[in-house]
Amino acid sequence: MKPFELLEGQPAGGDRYIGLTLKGYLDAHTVTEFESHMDRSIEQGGRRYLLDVSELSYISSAGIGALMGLTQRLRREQGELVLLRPNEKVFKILEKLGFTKIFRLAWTREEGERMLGV
Amino acid sequence: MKPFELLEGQPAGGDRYIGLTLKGYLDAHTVTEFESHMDRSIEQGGRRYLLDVSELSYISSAGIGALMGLTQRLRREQGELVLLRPNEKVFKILEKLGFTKIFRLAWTREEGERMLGV
Amino acid sequence: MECTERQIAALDLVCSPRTEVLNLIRNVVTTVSREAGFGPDDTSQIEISVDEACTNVIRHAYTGYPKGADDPGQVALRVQICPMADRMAITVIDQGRRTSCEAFRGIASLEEYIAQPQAHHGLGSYIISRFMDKVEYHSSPETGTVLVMVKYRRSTEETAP
Amino acid sequence: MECTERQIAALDLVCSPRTEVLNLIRNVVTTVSREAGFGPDDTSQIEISVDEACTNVIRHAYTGYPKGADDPGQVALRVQICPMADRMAITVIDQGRRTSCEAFRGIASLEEYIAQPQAHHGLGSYIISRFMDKVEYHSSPETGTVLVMVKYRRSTEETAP
Ligand SMILES: Nc1ncnc2c1ncn2[C@@H]1O[C@H](COP(=O)(O)OP(=O)(O)O)[C@@H](O)[C@H]1O
Ligand SMILES: Nc1ncnc2c1ncn2[C@@H]1O[C@H](COP(=O)(O)OP(=O)(O)O)[C@@H](O)[C@H]1O
Repeated sequence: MKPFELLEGQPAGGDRYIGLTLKGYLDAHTVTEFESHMDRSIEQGGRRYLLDVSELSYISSAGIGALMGLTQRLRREQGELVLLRPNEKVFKILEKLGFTKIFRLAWTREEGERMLGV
Repeated sequence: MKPFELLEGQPAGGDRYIGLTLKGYLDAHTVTEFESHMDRSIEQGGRRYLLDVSELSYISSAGIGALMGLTQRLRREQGELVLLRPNEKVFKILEKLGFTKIFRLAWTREEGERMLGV
Repeated sequence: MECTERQIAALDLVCSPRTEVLNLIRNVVTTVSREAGFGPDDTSQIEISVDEACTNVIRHAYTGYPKGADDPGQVALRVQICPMADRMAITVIDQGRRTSCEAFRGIASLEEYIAQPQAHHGLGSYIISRFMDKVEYHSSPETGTVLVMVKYRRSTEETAP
Repeated sequence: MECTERQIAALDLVCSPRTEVLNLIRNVVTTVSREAGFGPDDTSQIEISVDEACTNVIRHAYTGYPKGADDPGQVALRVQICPMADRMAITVIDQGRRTSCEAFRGIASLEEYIAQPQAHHGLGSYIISRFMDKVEYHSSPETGTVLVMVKYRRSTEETAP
Protein backbone atom coordinates (compact mmCIF):
# COMPACT_ATOMS: atom_id res chain seq x y z
CA MET A 1 0.00 0.00 0.00
CA LYS A 2 1.22 3.50 -0.81
CA PRO A 3 1.28 5.72 2.27
CA PHE A 4 -0.72 8.40 0.55
CA GLU A 5 -2.63 8.70 -2.68
CA LEU A 6 -4.85 11.41 -4.09
CA LEU A 7 -6.97 10.41 -7.03
CA GLU A 8 -8.97 12.93 -8.97
CA GLY A 9 -12.14 12.57 -10.96
CA GLN A 10 -13.15 9.04 -10.24
CA PRO A 11 -16.00 9.09 -10.27
CA ALA A 12 -16.18 12.56 -11.68
CA GLY A 13 -19.03 14.92 -10.97
CA GLY A 14 -19.05 16.29 -14.48
CA ASP A 15 -18.41 20.00 -14.20
CA ARG A 16 -20.81 20.33 -11.27
CA TYR A 17 -18.21 19.35 -8.73
CA ILE A 18 -14.82 17.69 -8.41
CA GLY A 19 -14.71 14.19 -7.00
CA LEU A 20 -11.48 13.23 -5.21
CA THR A 21 -10.35 10.14 -3.36
CA LEU A 22 -7.86 10.34 -0.52
CA LYS A 23 -6.12 7.12 0.54
CA GLY A 24 -3.57 6.28 3.23
CA TYR A 25 -2.56 8.72 5.92
CA LEU A 26 -2.68 12.50 5.98
CA ASP A 27 -0.01 13.69 8.40
CA ALA A 28 2.74 16.31 8.48
CA HIS A 29 4.62 14.25 5.89
CA THR A 30 1.93 13.79 3.26
CA VAL A 31 -0.07 16.97 3.81
CA THR A 32 2.14 19.14 1.59
CA GLU A 33 1.32 16.99 -1.45
CA PHE A 34 -2.38 17.24 -0.64
CA GLU A 35 -2.24 21.00 -0.14
CA SER A 36 -0.37 21.73 -3.34
CA HIS A 37 -2.78 19.55 -5.31
CA MET A 38 -5.75 21.40 -3.85
CA ASP A 39 -4.08 24.79 -4.42
CA ARG A 40 -3.62 24.02 -8.11
CA SER A 41 -7.15 22.72 -8.41
CA ILE A 42 -8.71 25.80 -6.80
CA GLU A 43 -6.55 28.10 -8.91
CA GLN A 44 -7.99 26.32 -11.95
CA GLY A 45 -11.46 27.28 -10.76
CA GLY A 46 -12.54 24.37 -8.55
CA ARG A 47 -15.05 25.40 -5.88
CA ARG A 48 -17.09 22.31 -4.98
CA TYR A 49 -15.30 19.19 -3.82
CA LEU A 50 -16.53 15.79 -2.77
CA LEU A 51 -13.58 14.17 -1.03
CA ASP A 52 -13.93 10.42 -0.57
CA VAL A 53 -12.01 9.71 2.65
CA SER A 54 -13.33 6.18 3.21
CA GLU A 55 -9.83 4.79 2.67
CA LEU A 56 -8.10 7.45 4.72
CA SER A 57 -6.59 5.44 7.57
CA TYR A 58 -5.29 8.29 9.69
CA ILE A 59 -5.34 12.05 10.04
CA SER A 60 -3.34 14.31 12.36
CA SER A 61 -3.62 18.03 13.12
CA ALA A 62 -1.60 18.74 9.99
CA GLY A 63 -4.30 17.10 7.88
CA ILE A 64 -7.16 18.57 9.89
CA GLY A 65 -5.57 22.01 9.54
CA ALA A 66 -5.38 21.57 5.78
CA LEU A 67 -9.05 20.57 5.60
CA MET A 68 -9.92 23.50 7.83
CA GLY A 69 -8.04 25.96 5.64
CA LEU A 70 -9.68 24.54 2.53
CA THR A 71 -13.16 24.66 4.04
CA GLN A 72 -12.85 28.31 5.06
CA ARG A 73 -11.26 29.31 1.76
CA LEU A 74 -13.93 27.60 -0.33
CA ARG A 75 -16.80 28.97 1.76
CA ARG A 76 -15.46 32.48 1.24
CA GLU A 77 -15.85 31.86 -2.47
CA GLN A 78 -19.31 30.28 -2.20
CA GLY A 79 -17.78 26.85 -2.63
CA GLU A 80 -17.88 23.84 -0.33
CA LEU A 81 -15.87 20.82 0.71
CA VAL A 82 -17.73 17.65 1.67
CA LEU A 83 -15.99 14.67 3.24
CA LEU A 84 -17.48 11.37 2.13
CA ARG A 85 -17.62 8.40 4.48
CA PRO A 86 -14.76 8.83 6.98
CA ASN A 87 -13.97 5.49 8.61
CA GLU A 88 -14.78 4.93 12.27
CA LYS A 89 -11.30 5.76 13.52
CA VAL A 90 -10.99 9.05 11.64
CA PHE A 91 -14.60 9.97 12.45
CA LYS A 92 -14.13 9.43 16.18
CA ILE A 93 -11.04 11.63 16.27
CA LEU A 94 -12.81 14.42 14.36
CA GLU A 95 -15.89 14.04 16.55
CA LYS A 96 -14.05 14.15 19.86
CA LEU A 97 -12.26 17.32 18.77
CA GLY A 98 -15.50 18.94 17.58
CA PHE A 99 -14.70 18.96 13.86
CA THR A 100 -17.76 16.98 12.85
CA LYS A 101 -19.69 20.20 13.59
CA ILE A 102 -17.38 22.24 11.36
CA PHE A 103 -16.71 19.98 8.39
CA ARG A 104 -19.55 18.74 6.24
CA LEU A 105 -19.73 14.97 6.29
CA ALA A 106 -21.77 12.77 3.97
CA TRP A 107 -22.41 9.04 4.11
CA THR A 108 -23.58 8.56 0.53
CA ARG A 109 -22.57 10.21 -2.71
CA GLU A 110 -26.13 11.49 -3.17
CA GLU A 111 -26.13 13.10 0.25
CA GLY A 112 -22.76 14.66 -0.56
CA GLU A 113 -24.06 16.05 -3.84
CA ARG A 114 -27.04 17.56 -2.04
CA MET A 115 -24.68 19.21 0.45
CA LEU A 116 -22.72 20.65 -2.45
CA GLY A 117 -25.98 21.97 -3.89
CA VAL A 118 -25.56 20.21 -7.23
CA MET B 1 -8.16 -11.88 19.92
CA LYS B 2 -6.70 -14.23 22.48
CA PRO B 3 -3.05 -14.90 21.84
CA PHE B 4 -3.55 -18.62 21.91
CA GLU B 5 -6.50 -20.95 21.95
CA LEU B 6 -6.79 -24.68 21.69
CA LEU B 7 -10.26 -26.04 20.97
CA GLU B 8 -11.00 -29.72 21.06
CA GLY B 9 -13.54 -31.78 19.29
CA GLN B 10 -15.06 -29.28 16.96
CA PRO B 11 -15.74 -30.78 14.67
CA ALA B 12 -15.17 -34.11 16.33
CA GLY B 13 -14.06 -37.19 14.46
CA GLY B 14 -16.24 -39.48 16.53
CA ASP B 15 -13.91 -41.95 18.18
CA ARG B 16 -11.94 -42.44 14.98
CA TYR B 17 -9.71 -39.41 15.60
CA ILE B 18 -9.50 -36.26 17.66
CA GLY B 19 -10.12 -32.97 15.92
CA LEU B 20 -8.37 -29.94 17.40
CA THR B 21 -8.20 -26.30 16.42
CA LEU B 22 -5.16 -24.19 17.21
CA LYS B 23 -5.52 -20.40 17.07
CA GLY B 24 -3.14 -17.51 17.65
CA TYR B 25 0.58 -17.98 18.05
CA LEU B 26 2.56 -20.98 19.19
CA ASP B 27 5.82 -19.71 20.68
CA ALA B 28 7.91 -20.32 23.79
CA HIS B 29 5.18 -18.61 25.82
CA THR B 30 2.12 -20.55 24.67
CA VAL B 31 3.74 -23.89 23.86
CA THR B 32 3.58 -25.21 27.44
CA GLU B 33 -0.21 -24.97 27.44
CA PHE B 34 -0.33 -26.80 24.12
CA GLU B 35 2.06 -29.51 25.27
CA SER B 36 0.28 -30.21 28.53
CA HIS B 37 -3.06 -30.43 26.73
CA MET B 38 -1.61 -32.91 24.27
CA ASP B 39 0.08 -34.89 27.03
CA ARG B 40 -3.22 -35.33 28.85
CA SER B 41 -5.01 -36.23 25.65
CA ILE B 42 -2.48 -38.91 24.69
CA GLU B 43 -2.48 -40.33 28.22
CA GLN B 44 -6.24 -40.71 27.83
CA GLY B 45 -5.62 -42.85 24.77
CA GLY B 46 -5.58 -40.37 21.87
CA ARG B 47 -3.47 -41.55 18.93
CA ARG B 48 -4.85 -39.87 15.81
CA TYR B 49 -5.08 -36.11 15.66
CA LEU B 50 -6.29 -33.71 13.01
CA LEU B 51 -4.98 -30.33 14.07
CA ASP B 52 -6.65 -27.41 12.29
CA VAL B 53 -3.91 -24.76 12.13
CA SER B 54 -5.61 -22.49 9.61
CA GLU B 55 -5.91 -19.77 12.24
CA LEU B 56 -2.44 -20.27 13.63
CA SER B 57 -0.77 -16.94 12.86
CA TYR B 58 2.77 -17.75 13.92
CA ILE B 59 4.99 -20.62 14.99
CA SER B 60 8.56 -20.57 16.33
CA SER B 61 11.04 -23.37 17.01
CA ALA B 62 9.33 -23.95 20.36
CA GLY B 63 6.10 -24.79 18.56
CA ILE B 64 7.82 -26.72 15.78
CA GLY B 65 9.69 -28.73 18.43
CA ALA B 66 6.43 -29.57 20.16
CA LEU B 67 4.86 -30.74 16.89
CA MET B 68 8.02 -32.73 16.13
CA GLY B 69 7.96 -34.44 19.54
CA LEU B 70 4.26 -35.22 19.14
CA THR B 71 4.72 -36.58 15.64
CA GLN B 72 7.51 -38.95 16.66
CA ARG B 73 5.73 -40.05 19.83
CA LEU B 74 2.47 -40.79 18.04
CA ARG B 75 4.18 -42.63 15.18
CA ARG B 76 5.94 -44.89 17.69
CA GLU B 77 2.46 -45.87 18.88
CA GLN B 78 1.03 -46.31 15.38
CA GLY B 79 -0.74 -42.98 15.70
CA GLU B 80 -0.44 -39.89 13.52
CA LEU B 81 -0.67 -36.12 13.65
CA VAL B 82 -1.99 -34.28 10.61
CA LEU B 83 -1.82 -30.51 10.29
CA LEU B 84 -4.81 -29.07 8.47
CA ARG B 85 -4.46 -26.01 6.27
CA PRO B 86 -1.51 -24.02 7.59
CA ASN B 87 -1.71 -20.42 6.36
CA GLU B 88 0.79 -19.15 3.81
CA LYS B 89 3.11 -17.58 6.36
CA VAL B 90 3.35 -20.65 8.60
CA PHE B 91 3.62 -22.96 5.59
CA LYS B 92 6.51 -21.00 4.07
CA ILE B 93 8.47 -21.10 7.33
CA LEU B 94 7.92 -24.86 7.69
CA GLU B 95 8.76 -25.41 4.04
CA LYS B 96 11.99 -23.41 4.05
CA LEU B 97 13.18 -25.35 7.08
CA GLY B 98 12.26 -28.70 5.53
CA PHE B 99 9.42 -29.57 7.90
CA THR B 100 6.82 -29.94 5.18
CA LYS B 101 8.62 -33.21 4.36
CA ILE B 102 8.41 -34.38 7.97
CA PHE B 103 4.98 -33.27 9.12
CA ARG B 104 1.87 -34.51 7.38
CA LEU B 105 -0.10 -31.62 5.93
CA ALA B 106 -3.63 -31.77 4.57
CA TRP B 107 -5.61 -29.13 2.73
CA THR B 108 -9.09 -30.58 3.25
CA ARG B 109 -10.63 -32.44 6.15
CA GLU B 110 -11.22 -35.46 3.89
CA GLU B 111 -7.56 -35.55 2.84
CA GLY B 112 -6.60 -35.30 6.51
CA GLU B 113 -8.86 -38.20 7.44
CA ARG B 114 -7.35 -40.31 4.67
CA MET B 115 -3.87 -39.53 6.02
CA LEU B 116 -5.01 -40.64 9.46
CA GLY B 117 -6.28 -43.87 7.90
CA VAL B 118 -9.83 -43.41 9.18
CA MET C 1 14.97 5.33 30.37
CA GLU C 2 12.75 7.09 32.85
CA CYS C 3 10.66 4.04 33.60
CA THR C 4 11.18 3.35 37.25
CA GLU C 5 7.94 1.52 37.86
CA ARG C 6 7.44 -2.19 37.50
CA GLN C 7 6.88 -3.07 33.91
CA ILE C 8 7.93 -5.75 31.51
CA ALA C 9 9.21 -3.68 28.61
CA ALA C 10 10.36 -0.21 27.67
CA LEU C 11 11.10 1.11 24.21
CA ASP C 12 13.41 3.84 23.07
CA LEU C 13 13.23 5.16 19.52
CA VAL C 14 15.94 7.44 18.28
CA CYS C 15 14.96 9.04 15.01
CA SER C 16 16.02 11.68 12.56
CA PRO C 17 13.70 14.66 13.00
CA ARG C 18 12.09 14.19 9.60
CA THR C 19 8.43 13.77 8.83
CA GLU C 20 9.31 10.48 7.10
CA VAL C 21 9.67 8.83 10.51
CA LEU C 22 6.19 9.73 11.77
CA ASN C 23 4.52 6.69 10.26
CA LEU C 24 7.05 4.32 11.84
CA ILE C 25 6.67 5.99 15.22
CA ARG C 26 2.88 5.78 14.98
CA ASN C 27 3.02 2.12 14.00
CA VAL C 28 5.34 1.22 16.86
CA VAL C 29 3.32 3.16 19.43
CA THR C 30 0.11 1.59 18.17
CA THR C 31 1.63 -1.88 18.39
CA VAL C 32 2.78 -1.36 21.97
CA SER C 33 -0.52 0.23 22.99
CA ARG C 34 -2.57 -2.68 21.65
CA GLU C 35 -0.22 -5.19 23.20
CA ALA C 36 -0.51 -3.32 26.53
CA GLY C 37 -4.25 -3.88 26.43
CA PHE C 38 -5.51 -0.48 25.32
CA GLY C 39 -8.65 -0.59 23.20
CA PRO C 40 -8.91 0.88 19.69
CA ASP C 41 -10.20 4.31 20.80
CA ASP C 42 -7.52 4.85 23.44
CA THR C 43 -4.87 3.50 21.08
CA SER C 44 -5.97 5.92 18.40
CA GLN C 45 -5.79 8.83 20.88
CA ILE C 46 -2.32 7.81 22.01
CA GLU C 47 -1.26 7.48 18.37
CA ILE C 48 -2.33 10.99 17.36
CA SER C 49 -0.93 12.55 20.56
CA VAL C 50 2.50 11.05 19.96
CA ASP C 51 2.35 12.10 16.32
CA GLU C 52 1.54 15.69 17.35
CA ALA C 53 4.40 15.78 19.85
CA CYS C 54 6.85 14.45 17.27
CA THR C 55 5.55 16.73 14.54
CA ASN C 56 6.16 19.69 16.86
CA VAL C 57 9.73 18.59 17.44
CA ILE C 58 10.34 18.26 13.71
CA ARG C 59 8.59 21.51 12.79
CA HIS C 60 9.46 23.77 15.69
CA ALA C 61 12.43 22.45 17.63
CA TYR C 62 14.40 21.49 14.54
CA THR C 63 13.13 24.07 12.04
CA GLY C 64 15.64 24.44 9.28
CA TYR C 65 17.23 21.12 10.10
CA PRO C 66 18.73 20.08 6.77
CA LYS C 67 16.69 17.44 5.01
CA GLY C 68 19.73 15.47 3.89
CA ALA C 69 21.41 15.11 7.27
CA ASP C 70 20.71 11.73 8.77
CA ASP C 71 22.49 11.30 12.01
CA PRO C 72 20.02 10.67 14.82
CA GLY C 73 22.93 10.47 17.22
CA GLN C 74 23.50 14.18 16.80
CA VAL C 75 20.16 15.76 16.05
CA ALA C 76 17.61 13.38 17.37
CA LEU C 77 13.94 13.04 18.01
CA ARG C 78 13.63 10.52 20.80
CA VAL C 79 10.48 8.69 21.76
CA GLN C 80 10.41 6.52 24.86
CA ILE C 81 7.46 4.24 25.39
CA CYS C 82 6.79 2.68 28.78
CA PRO C 83 3.78 0.42 29.02
CA MET C 84 2.95 -0.09 32.69
CA ALA C 85 0.39 -2.04 34.66
CA ASP C 86 -2.28 0.65 34.66
CA ARG C 87 -1.06 3.17 32.13
CA MET C 88 1.29 3.99 29.31
CA ALA C 89 3.86 6.79 29.53
CA ILE C 90 5.40 8.25 26.41
CA THR C 91 8.25 10.71 26.56
CA VAL C 92 9.29 12.77 23.55
CA ILE C 93 12.70 14.40 23.80
CA ASP C 94 14.58 16.79 21.57
CA GLN C 95 17.76 18.84 21.76
CA GLY C 96 16.54 21.51 19.41
CA ARG C 97 15.33 25.06 19.78
CA ARG C 98 13.49 25.46 23.08
CA THR C 99 10.23 27.24 23.61
CA SER C 100 8.29 28.50 26.61
CA CYS C 101 5.71 26.45 28.42
CA GLU C 102 3.12 29.02 27.36
CA ALA C 103 3.88 28.82 23.65
CA PHE C 104 3.60 25.09 23.86
CA ARG C 105 0.10 25.24 25.27
CA GLY C 106 -1.48 25.97 21.91
CA ILE C 107 -5.18 26.84 21.67
CA ALA C 108 -7.48 26.60 24.68
CA SER C 109 -10.59 25.70 22.72
CA LEU C 110 -11.74 24.83 19.25
CA GLU C 111 -13.42 28.24 18.94
CA GLU C 112 -10.04 29.88 19.32
CA TYR C 113 -8.74 27.64 16.54
CA ILE C 114 -11.51 28.47 14.11
CA ALA C 115 -11.27 32.19 14.83
CA GLN C 116 -7.73 32.26 13.44
CA PRO C 117 -7.85 34.13 10.16
CA GLN C 118 -5.46 32.16 7.97
CA ALA C 119 -2.99 29.44 8.87
CA HIS C 120 -4.28 27.43 11.80
CA HIS C 121 -2.03 26.83 14.76
CA GLY C 122 -2.05 25.32 18.19
CA LEU C 123 -4.19 22.28 17.40
CA GLY C 124 -1.37 19.81 18.07
CA SER C 125 -0.94 20.77 21.71
CA TYR C 126 -4.71 20.94 22.12
CA ILE C 127 -5.03 17.35 20.86
CA ILE C 128 -2.37 16.17 23.28
CA SER C 129 -4.05 17.83 26.26
CA ARG C 130 -7.48 16.54 25.21
CA PHE C 131 -6.44 12.95 24.66
CA MET C 132 -3.76 12.30 27.25
CA ASP C 133 -4.50 12.15 30.98
CA LYS C 134 -1.30 13.82 32.10
CA VAL C 135 1.05 16.08 30.16
CA GLU C 136 4.30 17.47 31.52
CA TYR C 137 6.54 19.77 29.57
CA HIS C 138 9.94 20.93 30.66
CA SER C 139 12.95 22.24 28.89
CA SER C 140 16.48 22.96 30.01
CA PRO C 141 19.86 23.13 28.27
CA GLU C 142 20.91 19.97 30.12
CA THR C 143 17.91 17.75 29.43
CA GLY C 144 16.71 19.32 26.22
CA THR C 145 12.97 19.60 25.79
CA VAL C 146 11.11 16.76 27.44
CA LEU C 147 7.41 16.12 27.00
CA VAL C 148 5.94 13.37 29.15
CA MET C 149 2.48 12.13 28.27
CA VAL C 150 0.55 9.58 30.28
CA LYS C 151 -2.63 7.74 29.43
CA TYR C 152 -4.40 5.50 31.92
CA ARG C 153 -6.00 2.28 30.89
CA ARG C 154 -9.75 2.30 31.41
CA SER C 155 -11.50 -0.93 32.19
CA THR C 156 -14.11 -0.18 29.57
CA GLU C 157 -13.67 2.07 26.58
CA GLU C 158 -15.56 5.18 27.40
CA THR C 159 -14.57 8.66 26.33
CA ALA C 160 -15.82 11.93 27.64
CA PRO C 161 -16.99 14.33 24.92
CA MET D 1 23.13 2.12 20.10
CA GLU D 2 25.55 0.43 17.76
CA CYS D 3 24.11 1.96 14.63
CA THR D 4 26.88 4.00 13.15
CA GLU D 5 25.64 3.97 9.58
CA ARG D 6 23.34 6.52 8.05
CA GLN D 7 19.76 5.72 8.91
CA ILE D 8 16.65 7.52 9.94
CA ALA D 9 15.65 5.58 13.02
CA ALA D 10 16.94 3.13 15.60
CA LEU D 11 14.97 1.30 18.23
CA ASP D 12 16.00 -0.04 21.58
CA LEU D 13 13.74 -2.38 23.51
CA VAL D 14 14.57 -3.19 27.09
CA CYS D 15 12.47 -6.08 28.32
CA SER D 16 12.09 -8.43 31.23
CA PRO D 17 13.44 -11.83 30.15
CA ARG D 18 10.01 -13.45 30.22
CA THR D 19 8.26 -15.27 27.43
CA GLU D 20 5.35 -12.82 27.81
CA VAL D 21 7.39 -10.18 25.99
CA LEU D 22 8.03 -12.25 22.86
CA ASN D 23 4.80 -11.24 21.15
CA LEU D 24 5.49 -7.54 21.69
CA ILE D 25 9.04 -7.89 20.40
CA ARG D 26 7.81 -9.76 17.32
CA ASN D 27 5.13 -7.16 16.64
CA VAL D 28 7.58 -4.27 16.92
CA VAL D 29 10.21 -5.96 14.74
CA THR D 30 7.57 -6.82 12.15
CA THR D 31 6.32 -3.24 12.11
CA VAL D 32 9.80 -1.83 11.59
CA SER D 33 10.66 -4.44 8.97
CA ARG D 34 7.56 -3.67 6.89
CA GLU D 35 8.10 0.04 7.26
CA ALA D 36 11.71 -0.44 6.15
CA GLY D 37 10.44 -1.97 2.93
CA PHE D 38 10.98 -5.67 3.55
CA GLY D 39 8.41 -7.94 1.92
CA PRO D 40 6.25 -10.41 3.83
CA ASP D 41 8.62 -13.39 3.43
CA ASP D 42 11.71 -11.52 4.59
CA THR D 43 9.73 -9.90 7.39
CA SER D 44 8.52 -13.27 8.56
CA GLN D 45 12.09 -14.62 8.54
CA ILE D 46 13.35 -11.64 10.53
CA GLU D 47 10.45 -12.08 12.95
CA ILE D 48 11.19 -15.73 13.73
CA SER D 49 14.95 -15.14 13.94
CA VAL D 50 14.53 -12.39 16.52
CA ASP D 51 12.06 -14.54 18.43
CA GLU D 52 14.57 -17.42 18.52
CA ALA D 53 17.37 -15.19 19.75
CA CYS D 54 15.16 -13.74 22.49
CA THR D 55 13.78 -17.14 23.45
CA ASN D 56 17.36 -18.35 23.88
CA VAL D 57 18.16 -15.46 26.18
CA ILE D 58 15.06 -16.15 28.29
CA ARG D 59 15.55 -19.91 28.36
CA HIS D 60 19.31 -20.25 28.53
CA ALA D 61 20.98 -17.02 29.63
CA TYR D 62 18.41 -16.31 32.33
CA THR D 63 17.38 -19.86 33.31
CA GLY D 64 15.86 -19.78 36.74
CA TYR D 65 15.21 -16.08 36.54
CA PRO D 66 12.29 -15.61 38.91
CA LYS D 67 8.99 -15.16 37.13
CA GLY D 68 7.79 -12.44 39.48
CA ALA D 69 10.83 -10.19 39.21
CA ASP D 70 10.16 -7.35 36.84
CA ASP D 71 13.04 -4.99 36.67
CA PRO D 72 14.38 -4.80 33.14
CA GLY D 73 16.98 -2.32 34.35
CA GLN D 74 18.68 -5.11 36.26
CA VAL D 75 18.07 -8.33 34.41
CA ALA D 76 17.32 -7.30 30.90
CA LEU D 77 16.77 -8.70 27.48
CA ARG D 78 17.66 -5.93 25.07
CA VAL D 79 16.74 -5.79 21.43
CA GLN D 80 18.12 -3.08 19.21
CA ILE D 81 16.66 -2.64 15.76
CA CYS D 82 18.46 -0.60 13.14
CA PRO D 83 16.76 -0.30 9.78
CA MET D 84 19.30 0.92 7.26
CA ALA D 85 19.26 1.81 3.58
CA ASP D 86 20.03 -1.69 2.28
CA ARG D 87 19.51 -3.88 5.33
CA MET D 88 18.24 -4.28 8.83
CA ALA D 89 20.49 -5.08 11.78
CA ILE D 90 19.06 -6.50 14.97
CA THR D 91 21.16 -6.90 18.08
CA VAL D 92 20.03 -9.02 21.02
CA ILE D 93 21.92 -8.44 24.26
CA ASP D 94 21.80 -10.11 27.64
CA GLN D 95 23.80 -10.01 30.86
CA GLY D 96 22.94 -13.54 31.85
CA ARG D 97 24.79 -16.83 31.87
CA ARG D 98 27.26 -16.95 29.00
CA THR D 99 27.81 -19.86 26.68
CA SER D 100 30.43 -20.83 24.15
CA CYS D 101 30.20 -19.93 20.51
CA GLU D 102 30.06 -23.65 19.74
CA ALA D 103 27.09 -24.37 21.99
CA PHE D 104 25.27 -21.50 20.38
CA ARG D 105 25.65 -22.95 16.93
CA GLY D 106 22.87 -25.48 17.40
CA ILE D 107 22.24 -28.15 14.80
CA ALA D 108 24.01 -28.15 11.44
CA SER D 109 21.19 -29.72 9.48
CA LEU D 110 17.61 -30.81 9.85
CA GLU D 111 18.72 -34.46 9.76
CA GLU D 112 20.70 -33.87 12.91
CA TYR D 113 17.59 -32.40 14.49
CA ILE D 114 15.35 -35.31 13.62
CA ALA D 115 17.92 -37.85 14.77
CA GLN D 116 17.67 -36.56 18.33
CA PRO D 117 15.90 -39.22 20.37
CA GLN D 118 13.68 -37.17 22.67
CA ALA D 119 13.62 -33.46 23.35
CA HIS D 120 14.66 -31.56 20.28
CA HIS D 121 17.33 -28.91 20.55
CA GLY D 122 19.34 -26.55 18.44
CA LEU D 123 16.59 -25.52 16.02
CA GLY D 124 16.54 -21.91 17.17
CA SER D 125 20.14 -21.19 16.21
CA TYR D 126 19.65 -23.14 12.97
CA ILE D 127 16.69 -20.93 12.08
CA ILE D 128 18.70 -17.78 12.74
CA SER D 129 21.60 -18.95 10.57
CA ARG D 130 19.24 -20.07 7.79
CA PHE D 131 17.17 -16.90 7.66
CA MET D 132 19.60 -14.12 8.46
CA ASP D 133 22.40 -13.10 6.09
CA LYS D 134 24.98 -12.37 8.76
CA VAL D 135 25.14 -13.60 12.35
CA GLU D 136 27.78 -12.57 14.85
CA TYR D 137 27.92 -13.87 18.36
CA HIS D 138 30.24 -12.65 21.07
CA SER D 139 30.20 -12.74 24.80
CA SER D 140 32.37 -11.10 27.42
CA PRO D 141 31.88 -10.10 31.05
CA GLU D 142 32.00 -6.44 29.99
CA THR D 143 29.56 -6.47 27.08
CA GLY D 144 27.43 -9.42 28.11
CA THR D 145 26.28 -11.71 25.33
CA VAL D 146 25.73 -9.88 22.08
CA LEU D 147 24.11 -11.44 19.03
CA VAL D 148 24.10 -9.30 15.90
CA MET D 149 21.87 -10.43 13.04
CA VAL D 150 21.73 -8.74 9.66
CA LYS D 151 19.30 -9.21 6.83
CA TYR D 152 19.76 -7.52 3.47
CA ARG D 153 16.85 -6.18 1.54
CA ARG D 154 16.34 -7.94 -1.75
CA SER D 155 14.88 -6.03 -4.65
CA THR D 156 12.46 -8.85 -5.32
CA GLU D 157 11.29 -11.40 -2.81
CA GLU D 158 13.09 -14.56 -3.74
CA THR D 159 14.24 -17.15 -1.28
CA ALA D 160 16.71 -19.91 -1.86
CA PRO D 161 15.41 -23.32 -0.79
N1 LIG E 1 9.17 20.54 20.81
C1 LIG E 1 8.99 21.87 20.60
N2 LIG E 1 10.04 22.70 20.49
C2 LIG E 1 9.84 24.03 20.29
N3 LIG E 1 8.64 24.60 20.21
C3 LIG E 1 7.55 23.85 20.31
C4 LIG E 1 7.66 22.44 20.52
N4 LIG E 1 6.42 21.94 20.60
C5 LIG E 1 5.59 22.96 20.45
N5 LIG E 1 6.23 24.12 20.29
C6 LIG E 1 5.60 25.45 20.17
O1 LIG E 1 4.25 25.30 20.58
C7 LIG E 1 3.37 25.86 19.62
C8 LIG E 1 2.05 25.10 19.59
O2 LIG E 1 2.22 23.87 18.93
P1 LIG E 1 1.00 23.12 18.25
O3 LIG E 1 -0.12 23.14 19.21
O4 LIG E 1 1.42 21.81 17.77
O5 LIG E 1 0.57 24.02 17.03
P2 LIG E 1 1.30 24.31 15.63
O6 LIG E 1 2.37 23.30 15.47
O7 LIG E 1 0.22 24.19 14.63
O8 LIG E 1 1.82 25.70 15.76
C9 LIG E 1 4.12 25.87 18.33
O9 LIG E 1 3.69 26.87 17.47
C10 LIG E 1 5.58 26.06 18.79
O10 LIG E 1 5.87 27.43 18.90
N1 LIG F 1 21.75 -16.13 24.84
C1 LIG F 1 22.23 -17.35 25.23
N2 LIG F 1 22.83 -17.49 26.44
C2 LIG F 1 23.30 -18.69 26.83
N3 LIG F 1 23.24 -19.80 26.06
C3 LIG F 1 22.66 -19.73 24.86
C4 LIG F 1 22.13 -18.51 24.39
N4 LIG F 1 21.63 -18.74 23.17
C5 LIG F 1 21.84 -20.04 22.91
N5 LIG F 1 22.47 -20.66 23.91
C6 LIG F 1 22.91 -22.08 23.89
O1 LIG F 1 22.83 -22.49 22.54
C7 LIG F 1 22.13 -23.72 22.42
C8 LIG F 1 21.38 -23.80 21.13
O2 LIG F 1 20.24 -22.96 21.15
P1 LIG F 1 19.01 -23.25 20.19
O3 LIG F 1 19.52 -23.49 18.83
O4 LIG F 1 18.04 -22.16 20.31
O5 LIG F 1 18.35 -24.60 20.70
P2 LIG F 1 17.54 -24.90 22.02
O6 LIG F 1 17.15 -23.61 22.62
O7 LIG F 1 16.38 -25.70 21.54
O8 LIG F 1 18.47 -25.67 22.86
C9 LIG F 1 21.25 -23.77 23.64
O9 LIG F 1 20.97 -25.10 24.02
C10 LIG F 1 22.07 -23.02 24.69
O10 LIG F 1 22.96 -23.91 25.35
